[in-house]
Amino acid sequence: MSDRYIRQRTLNTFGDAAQDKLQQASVLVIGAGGLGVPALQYLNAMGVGRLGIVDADTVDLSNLHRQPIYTENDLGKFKAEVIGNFLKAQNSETEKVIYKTFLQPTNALELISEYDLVLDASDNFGTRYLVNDSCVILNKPFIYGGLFGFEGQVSVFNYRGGPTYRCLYPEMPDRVIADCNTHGVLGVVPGIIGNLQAMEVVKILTGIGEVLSGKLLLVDTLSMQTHKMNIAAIRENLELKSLTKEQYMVPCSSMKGLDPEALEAAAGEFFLLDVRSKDEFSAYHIPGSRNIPLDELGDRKGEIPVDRPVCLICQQAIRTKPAAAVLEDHGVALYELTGGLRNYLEFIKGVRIPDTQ
Amino acid sequence: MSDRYIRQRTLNTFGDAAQDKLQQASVLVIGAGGLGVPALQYLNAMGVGRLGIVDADTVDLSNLHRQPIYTENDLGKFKAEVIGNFLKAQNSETEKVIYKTFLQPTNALELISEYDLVLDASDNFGTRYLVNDSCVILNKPFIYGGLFGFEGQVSVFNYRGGPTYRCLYPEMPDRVIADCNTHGVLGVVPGIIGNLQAMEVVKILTGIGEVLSGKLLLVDTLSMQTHKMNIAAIRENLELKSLTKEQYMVPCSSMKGLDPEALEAAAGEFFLLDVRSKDEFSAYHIPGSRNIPLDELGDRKGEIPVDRPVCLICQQAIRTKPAAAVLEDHGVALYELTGGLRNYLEFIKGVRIPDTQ
Amino acid sequence: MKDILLFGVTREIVGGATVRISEEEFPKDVASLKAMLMEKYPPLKEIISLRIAVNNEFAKDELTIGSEDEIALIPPVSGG
Amino acid sequence: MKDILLFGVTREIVGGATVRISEEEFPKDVASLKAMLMEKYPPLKEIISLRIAVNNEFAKDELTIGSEDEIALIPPVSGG
Repeated sequence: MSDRYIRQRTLNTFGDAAQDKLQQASVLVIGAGGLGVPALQYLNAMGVGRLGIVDADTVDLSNLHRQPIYTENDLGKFKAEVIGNFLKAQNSETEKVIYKTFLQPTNALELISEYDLVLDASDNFGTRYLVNDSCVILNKPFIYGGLFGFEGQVSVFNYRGGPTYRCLYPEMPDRVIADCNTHGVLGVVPGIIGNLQAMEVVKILTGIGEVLSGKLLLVDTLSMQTHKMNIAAIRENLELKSLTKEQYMVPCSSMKGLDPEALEAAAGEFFLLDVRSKDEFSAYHIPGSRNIPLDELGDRKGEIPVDRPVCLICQQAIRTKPAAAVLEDHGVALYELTGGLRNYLEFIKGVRIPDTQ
Repeated sequence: MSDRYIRQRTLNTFGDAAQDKLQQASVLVIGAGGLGVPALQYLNAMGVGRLGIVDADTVDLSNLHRQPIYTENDLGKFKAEVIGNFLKAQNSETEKVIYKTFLQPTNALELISEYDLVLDASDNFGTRYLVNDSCVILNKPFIYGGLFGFEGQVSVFNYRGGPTYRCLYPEMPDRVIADCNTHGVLGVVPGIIGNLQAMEVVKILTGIGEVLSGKLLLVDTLSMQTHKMNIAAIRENLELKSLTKEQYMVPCSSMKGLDPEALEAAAGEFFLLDVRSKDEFSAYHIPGSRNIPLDELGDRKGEIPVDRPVCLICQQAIRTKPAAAVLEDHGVALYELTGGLRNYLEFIKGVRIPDTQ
Repeated sequence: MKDILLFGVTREIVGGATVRISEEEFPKDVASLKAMLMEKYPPLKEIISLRIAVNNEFAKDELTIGSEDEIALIPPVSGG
Repeated sequence: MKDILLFGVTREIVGGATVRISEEEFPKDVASLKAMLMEKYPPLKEIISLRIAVNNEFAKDELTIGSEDEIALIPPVSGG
């Protein structure tokens, strides 16, 4: 395998020394979507020694136009797993670590502490502020990328005393700025921005070039103009010592359906949460499922783990909707058993059970 | 499949009209390497109706760091085929056309005439001038991308009377500028430049934004500075009517080995050229192979087709080397049967034949 | 006349890539520029953390400006 | 003192991202700038189609220049 990186090793001002630094480094990529896909493809190909991939989401048809590593065969599969497997086939010399979870206040510090730096490829403000605050606490630099329409933003925050994301945008925006997947985006724009983020990773890890610390790079792809704006560091933002009580908004994910077949195939991946009454649960339930009746759910959220997606179960997939609303801020990906247990039992037994709802 | 492009259809100033224009368009991508891989991934994902892929090269280990759609399992396979198959799985709604050939003076006009525009993702000056001249003759715009170390260049040439590549660089450079794969390149740099080329394709096809016609975009990834330089059109360069007699240099490719197993699996893909003597050929040859003895090769080159790669065959893979030198300017990808016919016969029959060389 | 550069959602609010301000009405500092634009385009008021850059530096409200300065409105963006 | 921007192989030939020319020795047109640089850095002579941009416009040899102009050396690049 001696000549995999030969074109980087022969590059002036890069060479063996920089290649070895990449090999010894570890990068945590938050989000395997529009920005994460290209960044992961190139970081892996260039030889970053250990890549962590944090994403609890599954591949949806509407992702394919801008996340072009996922194929039509991958619909419904976990993004982190699909891209993780691809990256392993692409470069067996480096380590890939898959986290099928969203970044949350409960896991952020632990996850990030195991990596040299973070590439923020998330798609919502809650995660961005959580990445920022966690990186400040742990003293790790992170590479920020953001998108709006045909424009992108790139910067490196918390690098050697430089400014943080809060020095740029002090307060978390609310609903006026389109969050999550509501806004349009041309497929190749995250490709450009995600690759610029990967370039900043290489600069930090190897010491080549000028790191975009203290600068916000604005890219307007329609005019192909770039601007660099200077950001001043604000000392108090660098002195954060713990995650604030402020509520970090939950990642973008509306509840998705799992049909009985998909649930059978992947039951172990989910926390199976049955929200029917105790009596209904006693009469029949899916083996391995846990019961918290809908009316107790608000008080008993703490019993629900946040390290894997939750599949909500009820009789006819009606009570799963208010249950999802209650769990909206729990920071986990939510699924529901499509058609409820009625549909499930028909699938596994050909039995039609009476409607008790 | 209604919501595959929903995020593009909902994008202001894009919408259904632009999406439909992409669907009706055709783009020929010359080269499936560092620039071609990202451009193809995104053009396909965004929904360009027909994509042609021109590349006679096979995947080499030293390609993987900057062509991150190819995996370790693809080593030795034809790039155009590997990426073509991936693109089909990624988007079954659009057409992919695979050309396992290099662009040559003999095929350029025919190939390009079937597409709306060309994305030049080649890696050598000969092909760049050939793309330019062919596009001028056929009145097609083409999107240029070039790389040097950590820098890239992007422009759109021959677009609505705008300048051509010859208006920027009038004469073909010779050996001083490193050509082919001799220079180093950091993996993600072609990723950035190839995506910027794909963005220009979208602008031309849909009418959004400002096309980089008459401008050379310079991107320095080390400082993340961009510059745009104005290029003036020179009328005589736009009036070219046929490919000049000037020798377009051949694409970059040194001879690669094909082991007997790989040859068996893909014999139909190659022109099998046996360079042994007539007598040796009469005594035994691989079915379907053609004989031109090494000492006649210079005079009889014209008998060798240029629409597919050539696999050179001799007894022990010794005479293939001078044969390759003779064919260097023939414009086809060259392979040799590894270990020659001796090795091949051992493989297919377990027979060891005597050395007649 | 002076063109203020717009980015992100401010382009959609204003309906273009720039907004033009005449010499006479040009405000004296960043705070009055903000106030003026928010009055003209009320949805701008709703943007928490809307930043203004003057000559490629993010500026505080009290910074004095003139029509010779390069000014840009840069809101947060969330997409990824 | 004036810094001329370098791109592509000219950076390797000169050994940096810019080359500095003093006011006194500043040439009067593009042709004399080329001649001066090629004398200082002979490998530049070997670059066929080396282009010079003045104030973001590719310039002809006869263009008059001064030390207030932004000048860049832009050679062809082949990689892909």
